[in-house]
Amino acid sequence: MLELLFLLPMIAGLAALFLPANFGRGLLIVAALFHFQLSIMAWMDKLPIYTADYFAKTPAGMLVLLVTSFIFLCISFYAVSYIRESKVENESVFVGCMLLFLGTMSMVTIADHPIVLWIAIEATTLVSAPLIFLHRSKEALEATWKYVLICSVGIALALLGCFFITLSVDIAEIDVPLTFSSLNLVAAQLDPLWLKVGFIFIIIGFGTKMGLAPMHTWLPDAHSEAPSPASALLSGALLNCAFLGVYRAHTLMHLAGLGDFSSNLLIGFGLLSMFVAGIFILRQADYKRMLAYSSIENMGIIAFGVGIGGFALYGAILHMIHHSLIKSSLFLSAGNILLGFQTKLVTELGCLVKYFPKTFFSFFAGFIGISGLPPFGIFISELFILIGAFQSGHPVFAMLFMFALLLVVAGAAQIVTDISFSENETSAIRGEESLLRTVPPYVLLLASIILCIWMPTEMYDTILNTIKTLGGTIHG
Amino acid sequence: MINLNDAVLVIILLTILLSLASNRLLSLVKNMAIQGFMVSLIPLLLERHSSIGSGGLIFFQVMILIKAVLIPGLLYVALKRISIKREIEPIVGYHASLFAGLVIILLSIFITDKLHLSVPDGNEMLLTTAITTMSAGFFLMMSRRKAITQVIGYLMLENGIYLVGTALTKHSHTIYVVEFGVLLDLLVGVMIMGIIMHNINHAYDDIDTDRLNRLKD
Amino acid sequence: MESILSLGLALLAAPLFPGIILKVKALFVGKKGPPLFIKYYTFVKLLKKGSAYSTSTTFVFAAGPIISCAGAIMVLFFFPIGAIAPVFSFHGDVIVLFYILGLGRFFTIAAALDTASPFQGMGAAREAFFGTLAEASIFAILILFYRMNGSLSFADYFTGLQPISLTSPAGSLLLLVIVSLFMVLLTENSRVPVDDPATHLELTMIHEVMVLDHSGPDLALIELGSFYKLFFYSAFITLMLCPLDPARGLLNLPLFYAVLALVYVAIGFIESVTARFKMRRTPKFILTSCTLVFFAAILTMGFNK
Amino acid sequence: MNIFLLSLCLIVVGGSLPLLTYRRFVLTKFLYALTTTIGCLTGLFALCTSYSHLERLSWSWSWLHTFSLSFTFDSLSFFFLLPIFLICPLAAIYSFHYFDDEEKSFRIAVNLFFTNILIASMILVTTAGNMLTLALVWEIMSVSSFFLVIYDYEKETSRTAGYLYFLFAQAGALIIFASFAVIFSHTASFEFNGAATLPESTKLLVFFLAFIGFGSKAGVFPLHIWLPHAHPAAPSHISAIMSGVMIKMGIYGILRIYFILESTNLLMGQTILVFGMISGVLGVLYALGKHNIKRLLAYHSVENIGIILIGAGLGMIGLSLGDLTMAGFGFGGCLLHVLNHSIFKSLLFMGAGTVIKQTGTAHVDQLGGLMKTMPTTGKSFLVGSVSISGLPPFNGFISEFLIYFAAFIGLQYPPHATLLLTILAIISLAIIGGLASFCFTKVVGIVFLGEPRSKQFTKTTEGGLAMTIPMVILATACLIIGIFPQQFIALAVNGLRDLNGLELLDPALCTAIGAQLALASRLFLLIFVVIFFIRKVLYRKKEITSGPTWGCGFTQGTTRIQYTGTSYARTVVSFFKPFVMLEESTIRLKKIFPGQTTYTNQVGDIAEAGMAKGLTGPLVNLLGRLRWIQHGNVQLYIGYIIMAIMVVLLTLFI
Repeated sequence: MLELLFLLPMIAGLAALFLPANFGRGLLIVAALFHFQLSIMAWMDKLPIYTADYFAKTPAGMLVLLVTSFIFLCISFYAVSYIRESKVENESVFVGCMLLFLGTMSMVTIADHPIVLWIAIEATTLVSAPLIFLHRSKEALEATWKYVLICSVGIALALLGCFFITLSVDIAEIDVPLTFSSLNLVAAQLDPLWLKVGFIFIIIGFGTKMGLAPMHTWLPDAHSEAPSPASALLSGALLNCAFLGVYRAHTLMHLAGLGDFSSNLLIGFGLLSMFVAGIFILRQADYKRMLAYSSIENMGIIAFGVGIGGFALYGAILHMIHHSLIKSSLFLSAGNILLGFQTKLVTELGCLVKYFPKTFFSFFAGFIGISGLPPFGIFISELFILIGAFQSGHPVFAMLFMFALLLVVAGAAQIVTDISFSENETSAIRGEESLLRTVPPYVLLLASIILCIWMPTEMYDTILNTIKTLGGTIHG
Repeated sequence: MINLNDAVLVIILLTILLSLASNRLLSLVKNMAIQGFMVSLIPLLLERHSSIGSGGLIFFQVMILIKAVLIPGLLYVALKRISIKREIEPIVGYHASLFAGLVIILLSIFITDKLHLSVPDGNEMLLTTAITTMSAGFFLMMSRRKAITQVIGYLMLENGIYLVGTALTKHSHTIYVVEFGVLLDLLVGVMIMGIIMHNINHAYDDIDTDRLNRLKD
Repeated sequence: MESILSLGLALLAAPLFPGIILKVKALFVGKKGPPLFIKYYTFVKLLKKGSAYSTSTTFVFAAGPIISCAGAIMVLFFFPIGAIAPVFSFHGDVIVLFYILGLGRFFTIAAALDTASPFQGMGAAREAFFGTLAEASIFAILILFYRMNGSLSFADYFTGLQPISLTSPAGSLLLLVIVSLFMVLLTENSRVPVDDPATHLELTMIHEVMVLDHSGPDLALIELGSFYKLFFYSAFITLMLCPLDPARGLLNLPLFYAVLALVYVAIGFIESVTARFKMRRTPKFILTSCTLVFFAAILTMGFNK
Repeated sequence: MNIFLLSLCLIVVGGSLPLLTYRRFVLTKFLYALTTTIGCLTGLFALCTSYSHLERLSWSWSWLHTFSLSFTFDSLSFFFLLPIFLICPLAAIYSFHYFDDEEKSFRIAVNLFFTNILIASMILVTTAGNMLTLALVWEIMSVSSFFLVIYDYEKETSRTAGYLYFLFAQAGALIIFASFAVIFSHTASFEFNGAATLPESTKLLVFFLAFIGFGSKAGVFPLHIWLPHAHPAAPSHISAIMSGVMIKMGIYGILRIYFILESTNLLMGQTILVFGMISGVLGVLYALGKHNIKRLLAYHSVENIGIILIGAGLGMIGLSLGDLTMAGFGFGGCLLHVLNHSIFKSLLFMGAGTVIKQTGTAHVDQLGGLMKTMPTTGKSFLVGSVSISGLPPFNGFISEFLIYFAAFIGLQYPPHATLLLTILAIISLAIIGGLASFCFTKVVGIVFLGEPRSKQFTKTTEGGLAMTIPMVILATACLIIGIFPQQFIALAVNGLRDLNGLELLDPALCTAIGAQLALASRLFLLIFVVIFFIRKVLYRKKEITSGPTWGCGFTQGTTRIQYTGTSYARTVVSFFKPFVMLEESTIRLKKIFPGQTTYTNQVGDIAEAGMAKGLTGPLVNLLGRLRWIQHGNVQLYIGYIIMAIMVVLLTLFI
């Protein structure tokens, strides 16, 4: 049954909370493997749904699910090694929350009822908060507080948005089950005003979680203070889930004939996020924060692409997948750097290429990937978004988009070259580069390369199905 | 005969004004308990909800339990542990806050009026209260320094949203399982906030959010 | 055959004319002056001598004189001396020839730098700078000529259907060109007022200082090259001043050489009545020539069509 | 076609081999040089054999289900493949002795790997059959060359260079993508052949976007800023490839876009011409003022790109005016100069590399007298210098001549703007030529001639055989093209065969001039040889003595008394002052018996300074001010959320 996707990791997570630490590590990997298998099965239509009122299998959700599951699998291996080396006190809490986190995220991907979706997204906030607080430093405490408070406030607004959408159903006096899939069918009859208001609150609400500016403020703090495996999950998987919420609402708006309104909002927030990210990536002193801002930028790109629609929509979906893979790889590499040098400040480290060549390789390759260069997939997705922007008659937006991209690349390139090559006197604490910590980033990057060269037909069809509802196309 | 419904709403508005004016954290928590209780009562008093099944009754009991007892209780415990009694030096002073509260109420009435929306049964008063509650929640969060006041602000926001939900939507959509999930999230949320607050107090000997100012660019 | 004859005559006669300059200058200061054939005498004297080479130099030092002399000779192969069809000619040869002269300059400069002498370096820098500016003037002249008769070879300029001369339709513009070309002549051949080899102060010389270290036959080659170069520029001016009918063949030569001698006299005159410019003024001098021609070239925009 | 693929495979494999065998250092280098050379020669062979039936050469793969990666050949790609296949193997051989630090063997292996990726991607760029393919291989080219630039990453300058290069490559690529996007938005296809149907104004937009994008790679002023940083930073044979071949890909892109647009708008040609003139003159001016030999050469690349663009611009103007002869000469000269520049510029970079490697310094004013200790390098460098100065009888002259010719033909057309531009083109070509020979007399004269300016350079030795042989080959090539110009002009004109609008061009019109040029070159050589022998005869039985240079009365001159490159170039540089930011520092002489004095100058690049002052500086400043957004206060953050709601709601109700 499809519900197993979230039940299994949740049960495993609850169990891990009470099991001795040593069991937890094994459980983490086993659960991750099982979950990946379940995701594959879900893709192969082997899992029937029992609670169709609340859950459904949608192409967009399936994509996010697969990516999440794959990333989690890679991270789980990394996490085991990470726990061992960074002396986590509360190991069972860590493992348990990781699994619960996976469970809630899986729940997001298959949720069909707006409020269930809301519950799941709010739940991700709550179960990931302990992850951020894992190292119990003052900074971590502050980051957690901001994360929980701002995300909760934001998401509360999304709940309001869900109520407004319900109201629009009521006013139109239609009697359908309150699920996205059934609402989509009657979208044209819904009350447009309340739908718009609802969308506004949903994009602000889920946008907070997704990291759209100006609601992004928690993100750099949380992503940089969290332990690296958790950062990787936050950036690579959680943001997508929040995006899924916005995406669902946008689909509804599109079908209701209000696509222009929601598109403009998405474009606006997308560009704003990209610029805000650009401001802070330039001359950023902390490389994990740099990565966090880069996530904001990429979420902006995705929002922009979805807003543009058409050809760019295909690009945006591709971008979501590749960004998850590459960004989580980057955060894992950043974790390796942190373990090796014990500092997050760019000025205090250097010559990564000499001290940790393997980490350097994955980190630099990730940077190349995130900057939109081949052979990584972001190259193609950004190209398509750009083309889409021109095609849909938004040359000004396209120019702004290009400018923002450049701004971010300029900032990131500076930091990455500094970390990788600049000579540094304060010599490093030479940790070992353990295999378990270096391989997962490679695997993630490799996945992006492979997807850029060869995409499985099933995935291609799913992407096409995803964008079809929004009028996306890949034929100009 | 007094419209029971309106009376409850007036009480809610009163609690809002009280919490804006109060500097004692303990009385704030008590206020929240009253507000939670009243908010939970509203759906029962609405006419169109008259035909509530047994599932519904149980749900409302649980709701009152969580909103009026468990959450304030949690806050109370947290407050006892951190042994801080009053909010000193808020960002916006108490008299100003009270005044702001009145302005918020006026604005809410104005917005409700302006929207001239087809709220079912003409429950404008309910909508006004809801908007006021939400706005006041935001106001509390922005104008106070203590972490616990911000949690209370968040709860107030949540109460307001809940009022909107009950005020505006038809009951037929309300599936208790779903709403129960929302409540559960709220509860766990407050619990986690309480734990973090405890840790903040532990780390800084205070729960002043001004101290939480290290992470910035 | 006529072409080869006239070329041979020119090759032989070229060293004669600088003698005229010396004579004119001497007459101006009231002296008798050296014999007209003085340049031949010195040439032969130089050929008889041996050479002393600096230990700093390499093969480049020896290559400089050869290349600059070969370049100057090459130009005469293509030049219609006395409006007699040259030995070789093709559309575009002017560009080649001025670049060949440039090659000569390149190697002269390189040879100068090869000696490791500070003065030669200084002279080389000036030569290169002024040469560049003069090149711009020359190409401006070529533009003007192309606008006037659509050709790019010396032969066509003076022996074609529409020869360029003061009497041609746009001839008035040629006055500007003649002045300008005369200025270029003075620059390129290191005459007063641009350069004065006779000052005997190395700091103020341009061309002369560059060849200080050459001696014997090498110096003879340099001298020979400079005779031909001067001959070429003067002949260029001569043909503009006095149009000759190509059909008359060798009969043109007396008139041609007579006018040519006048050009040399003019050089001698200028050299006698002016002093050398300050080094700073020289670029302005050359730029003036460039501006003149450029102005003329712009004026042709009105003339055609 | 199969042979062609084979060569591509060989190149990639040859590049990957070092990654496996880097522990056996010499073997690695040997294998690498061998496979790369064989690979390139195979490619050359494939080119030669398929020369007559190019149209059959094309293949494509489906990519990501809907798109296709296609590669096709036409005469233009054929011509641009030539320099790749000619220069790259020589650079590979050169690297055999250039890389001799065994401790860095892995880094060298990585460098070799990316070199071959660069070669392969350049081959693919020239053959890319649609826009998507071009975008992809273009980016691969940028990435691989980026790694080559930061080879010496320990040096701050290398990192800065790499950073700048990366930024410019990215910006350029984005703008190129934008131009593709504009095409795509009209034709809904990535194929090149639909672009001709665009409306005229859109064509202009596409062309200008593409010009900016490709131009930044080519190093067009003012987008050349990365170039003088990147070339000195990279190893010398990499500079040779980058400057000799890679920046030509920018030219290729501009030409390709121009020809697929099939536009006859005069504005395009005029723009290209103007930028060509600016790049040419300013490039050579800045080169004059530079003291680092590789940076100087890099600015000469800007200059030569200027010349190439002047050719291309004249060709475009010719095409717009319907004058095929002018177009033929313009484009022909442009293409031939592409080939010529790749030959002499890589020769010069290799020469500079040898000098730097053997002496350890790149500063012109510290060197001197190397001709005696490094004769082969010196002579090849001399040949390269004469060629790059555009002097006969070497190759640079031939292409410049064609461009002159095109410009002169352009003189007869009435539109005043065009006429004025062609006049200016001729004048600037003349000035460029003059200044270039000025600059190279400086390099040759100061570095190779005279006496060593420092004792330590008296005992330098010639570089290894693998370094000298490529230079000799290239020097010979310079001369061969100069003496046999017909064949090469024909080759260049043939490169235009398949281009839209030039099908009717009669090659004989342009190639006829080749015979004349050949005559001129050979005549000159003949006169030279004759005089040479006469001189030999004259010196027979003569007394030849040797001694120190006559010091004009100074008797105790040291070698430091020689003129330096700085002072040599000073007058010219200060002559062009507003365009050249000359910063001088000197100690004025005050007393009657003055003590020691010094003079140094720095020549600033107005584009670089302008960008820093007008764009990046204010931008960074502004962005810095905006950083307070992330203030750290939760209250403020919540305020942002409220603000966002209010603003968005307002947009709804207004």
